[in-house]
Amino acid sequence: MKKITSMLLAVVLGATLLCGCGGAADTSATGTTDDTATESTAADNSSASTGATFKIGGIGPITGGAAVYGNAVKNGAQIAIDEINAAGGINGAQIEYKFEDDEHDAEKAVNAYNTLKDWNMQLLMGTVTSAPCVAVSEKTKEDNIFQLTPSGTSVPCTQYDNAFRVCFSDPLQGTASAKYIGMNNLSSKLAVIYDSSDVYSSGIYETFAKEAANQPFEIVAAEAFTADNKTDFTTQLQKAKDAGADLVFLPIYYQEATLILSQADTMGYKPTFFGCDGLDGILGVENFDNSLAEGVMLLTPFAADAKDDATVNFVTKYKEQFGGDIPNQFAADAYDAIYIMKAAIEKAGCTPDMDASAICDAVKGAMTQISVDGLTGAGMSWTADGEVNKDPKAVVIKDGVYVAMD
Amino acid sequence: MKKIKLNRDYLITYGMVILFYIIMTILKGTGNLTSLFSGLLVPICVYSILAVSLNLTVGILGELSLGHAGFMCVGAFSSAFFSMCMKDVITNSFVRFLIALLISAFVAAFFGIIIGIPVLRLRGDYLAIVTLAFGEIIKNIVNILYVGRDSDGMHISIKDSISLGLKDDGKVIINGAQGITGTPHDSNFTIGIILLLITLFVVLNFMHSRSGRAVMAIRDNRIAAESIGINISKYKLMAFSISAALAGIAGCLYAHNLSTLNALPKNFGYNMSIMILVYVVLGGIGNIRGSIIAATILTVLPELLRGFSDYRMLIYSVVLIALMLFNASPGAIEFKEKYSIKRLLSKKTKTKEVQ
Amino acid sequence: MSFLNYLINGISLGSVYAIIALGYTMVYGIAKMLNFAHGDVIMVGGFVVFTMSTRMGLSPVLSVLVSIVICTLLGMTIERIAYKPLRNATSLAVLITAIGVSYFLQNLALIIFGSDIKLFTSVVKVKPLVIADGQITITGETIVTILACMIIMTVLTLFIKKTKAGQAMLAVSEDKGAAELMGVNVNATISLTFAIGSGLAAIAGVLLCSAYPSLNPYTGSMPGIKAFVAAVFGGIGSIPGALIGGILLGVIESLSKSYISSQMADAIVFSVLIIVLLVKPTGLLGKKISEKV
Amino acid sequence: MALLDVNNLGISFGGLRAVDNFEVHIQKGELYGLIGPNGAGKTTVFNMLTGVYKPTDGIIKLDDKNITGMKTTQINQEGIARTFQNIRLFTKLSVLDNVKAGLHNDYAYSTIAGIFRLPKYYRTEKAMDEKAMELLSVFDLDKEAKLSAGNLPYGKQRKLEIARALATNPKLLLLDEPAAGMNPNETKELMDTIQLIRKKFDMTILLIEHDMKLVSGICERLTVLNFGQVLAQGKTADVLNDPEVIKAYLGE
Repeated sequence: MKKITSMLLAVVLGATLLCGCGGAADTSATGTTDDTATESTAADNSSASTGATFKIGGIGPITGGAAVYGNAVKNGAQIAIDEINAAGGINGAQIEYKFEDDEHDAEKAVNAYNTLKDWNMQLLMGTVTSAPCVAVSEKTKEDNIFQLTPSGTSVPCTQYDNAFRVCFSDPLQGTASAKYIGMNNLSSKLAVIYDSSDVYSSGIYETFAKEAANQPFEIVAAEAFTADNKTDFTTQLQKAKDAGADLVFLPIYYQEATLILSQADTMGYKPTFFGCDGLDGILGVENFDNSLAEGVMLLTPFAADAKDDATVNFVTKYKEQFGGDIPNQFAADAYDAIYIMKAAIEKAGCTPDMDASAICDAVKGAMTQISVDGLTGAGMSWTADGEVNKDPKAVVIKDGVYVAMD
Repeated sequence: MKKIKLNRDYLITYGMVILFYIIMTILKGTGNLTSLFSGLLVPICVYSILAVSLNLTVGILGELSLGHAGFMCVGAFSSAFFSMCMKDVITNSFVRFLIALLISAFVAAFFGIIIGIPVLRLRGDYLAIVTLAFGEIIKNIVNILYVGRDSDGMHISIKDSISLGLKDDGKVIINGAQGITGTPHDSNFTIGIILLLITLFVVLNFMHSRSGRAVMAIRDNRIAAESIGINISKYKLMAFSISAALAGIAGCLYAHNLSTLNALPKNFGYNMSIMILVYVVLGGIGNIRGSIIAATILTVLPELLRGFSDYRMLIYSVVLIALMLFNASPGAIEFKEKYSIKRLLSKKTKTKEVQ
Repeated sequence: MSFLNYLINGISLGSVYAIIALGYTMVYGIAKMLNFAHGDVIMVGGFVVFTMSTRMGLSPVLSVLVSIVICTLLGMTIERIAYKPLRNATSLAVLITAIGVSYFLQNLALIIFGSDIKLFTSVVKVKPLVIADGQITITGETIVTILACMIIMTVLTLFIKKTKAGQAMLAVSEDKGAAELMGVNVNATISLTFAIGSGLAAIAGVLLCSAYPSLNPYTGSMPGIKAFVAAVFGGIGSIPGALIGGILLGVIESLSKSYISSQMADAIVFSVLIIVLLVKPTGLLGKKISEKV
Repeated sequence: MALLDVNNLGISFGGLRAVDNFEVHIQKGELYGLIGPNGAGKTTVFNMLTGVYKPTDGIIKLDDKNITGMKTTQINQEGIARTFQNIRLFTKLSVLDNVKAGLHNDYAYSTIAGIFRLPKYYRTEKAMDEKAMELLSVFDLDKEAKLSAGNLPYGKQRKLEIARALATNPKLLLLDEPAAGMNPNETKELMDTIQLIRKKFDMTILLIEHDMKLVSGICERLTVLNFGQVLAQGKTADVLNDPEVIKAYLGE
């Protein structure tokens, strides 16, 4: 048995070394098959060595419990890249795109990042979730590679000057939500249900609670759940109900929110539900009874059923290409991320033959100068510390569609 | 005669690790190693140490533990916490890491002793479930643990960071689910290999010493071991806490390889404990060298399968089942014995090996 | 009044754990293996019903029946391919392949159904029980789940006591070798055990998804682990133990969420488990194993 | 003064009185037999003597020291070693290591010395090896020292178990049906070995046996147990001719 295992090891090692020595030819072949598999229109006659393409890598969970977010980002970015390539690319150069799985784990994310580095990635769109994003930002800083996360909300995601984000940071969302609720007098007694094992959710909750001290309402119940304990919310809801909360703040993702809404309905508890961008996507859940979401308010920069051309175009393409799924805000963030990269590259005047580090230096300077109209905000601009300036939009769900609140 | 054989067996294991180190260092030095693989070197060490240390519990002590990741978690958080506190005080990264290492080992060993108490009372699957429960408790508590520091000293809370009541100069070090961010990157491949060698040294020497013999005697027959005057509790607890301490060391290595440390189900949950168990079982229960080989293969394998994109983990699971069937099923073992390379070369007939 | 509500919430949750635990304990009791893939068979059961009834619009009853058949076949196939070759290997080896199977089912479902959740339409059409002027509601799902638990428990017990196949199972669980000598077809018996266990998983899947209607490829894994804990809690291998363990687990979880800390609910549940096992090392209803010297 | 003094020993399991009012007095150097039909409580007596079961009443004195209620491990350290009816070897350890495990308490060094291979480790291990080989050669097992214990043939496993028990350097050796499952030749050989160790180690032995031939051949005195009670006690020849014993044993 030892013999067999050692032989296996030898084979594995051999294979890895081959990959290492094989160099560009081998890895670009992988990239090509990947592209055709996702029906990309990327011109694959160009090769890495001639430098005629921009290589953009993406990282996020496409397997495991958080797969839904990674897949949305992967697909959303794909649409933007297809569009850009069809329209002639960035500065005349096509984009090559490769997305790697990180299983929502910091260590795997670093592995994914290294894989992309071996592929000679020039810019990184990712990672999707916060904890892995922080680990990867350490590496991009080290290698000086430009990083734009579509949805890494925690503060340290953009702690270095080469990292930017498309979404709002956790503190921003928490504070904005508290202010919004206070300003509009939506509630005097409110409850929070959040995921204490999730960086995003606990991050928003914290800043929300901090800001709540300055607001005219009182948090009467702050109830948590964990990733391992998210089927039954009746107890948390019961406590909120018993405490007399007339509004429940849900800084969580829509997956759990669907359960909370339906369980509250069964209990006959009908407060106002208020959420952040994580709630977006709730109307797209297959077989979800949209009437349950009636009256839910959320602060989100993106609404899949907005009627502007850009959104309609994106949603239609997304549905066509990815089996009828309605894109959520992650997909929109990723779509925007690619266009933001395009804008920044064009502004900086980068060419595909520049190496990643040179592109990074140029693009990070350009980031603070550009202004981009995207699906998740008009006139988005960036500060040097990586944060985006855009207006959170408050919407309320009425008759199964988002309606702007102001 | 036996002694010679034993030493040779040792040497092969140490030699394998050192050879791996030399090859990788040369490849890295000459620029022939992919970034992916060079990034995997430290994780390989981490998982090898974990596998070897769990093998001490599963293979040598003969108890099933499904909470090994819990010890890793404890070691990772305690050492990262120390490093964060001392980042500015101890600037020599080697000294800092060394102390962090000792802390992780001691804290994990301490938890090993606490968890050891049920180990003394329970057996088999009941023990397995208690260790699993322990791992989940650790993960749950770490996720709601907030520790901050300001000029008044340490503040601890299990609610949220606001209730820490930090002053303006305060800094949150362990921030609940957001964990510890900014752990210094104090570990590298060389340190990893040294720690792996130390682990091997400890485990192999322990196995072939008086205490190790006592532990294996307990494993083979508890009642007989008692009848010849072996103190069951003492040796069970000893093996369990050494195993925990080594897992703590692995956690320290893990924490200082990544700048961010969160207790997610993926890295410190029962999934990870089970994964470590997979390394041990696949490598052969009680077979230390096998643990290292299996840990290496299974760490590298999912990365090599990246080319398969969406089908990656599906293929991985199939390979896992196939490897297991090939390695452990009686039919396959017979087949292998019939056609083993040793047998084909027919230098000598295979005798049952004695550890 | 709120205490009653928390208690009822706990019982609802517990009844779902119990029904999953029944399958776990049954397979464990007879095949002596921890079938970590059990939770994922539950997920498959849920997806089959979802596809049949929600996507294809077939009647719920038919969907549930088909789901039971598919899960039964799936269980037997898994047993044949992944577990049977390891019949005489160490029990840990089987545990590992079970984990492999669990990964396989999850990732297969991921590829077929995608990662986004699907909302499951409850197949339970029983009206909720409303007491005390609407202050307390017991959902139809809870009523059905508890009833199903009772029925399954009774039928299983009768099956094992009264039928030849059941007696064969009992014999295999006591001593595989001796059973074989007595003319029991051990392979067929274990196969049958998996078939029944997986059929129960399908029922559990339907009830789990009816009570907590979100469905994704990982739906089964955590309830599976919790149910396993419940089975151990009640004394693994004991059929009434699974029921009691499941319900107690749910109640403890709900009460600790409501009266101690919702953040620490998991830690509390698991701590209670450890304490119970320290006091009663083989669970609440487990048989005391004494080694003969 | 007797080496082993047992008075009024009794144990109940639930309501069942398994052994009642058992007494035995074994002199140093004696080879004593404990016989009785199946289920008479012989092994239960052994289990009480070695601390596996805690007696409900009675006193066990070894060398005038009260050892009643002590744990198995302690009792072994006080000087009682035993073998088991159903052999209990450390099957995955080598034959040599089985014996060395028996030397555990007399040849001690710390775990630290073991892990760091301090000089004490080498010294003690060497002494252990020598002592163990010496014991093994008494039982003619020295050639199998490196085999794993589980691979030994049945007869040799029995012997190894005795060797392991002797390695703990006991004052009193308890043998639980050492000849069970052996053919007449093996039994003969075993009788010789038992005699040999008695002489060589100046050992006091208490033996449970079914095989009348073995008992009458080597034991000086006997106690007969029936339904948990002492039926007869005394010189071997007298006891075996006691009509009560014959009745109980042969069932007429």
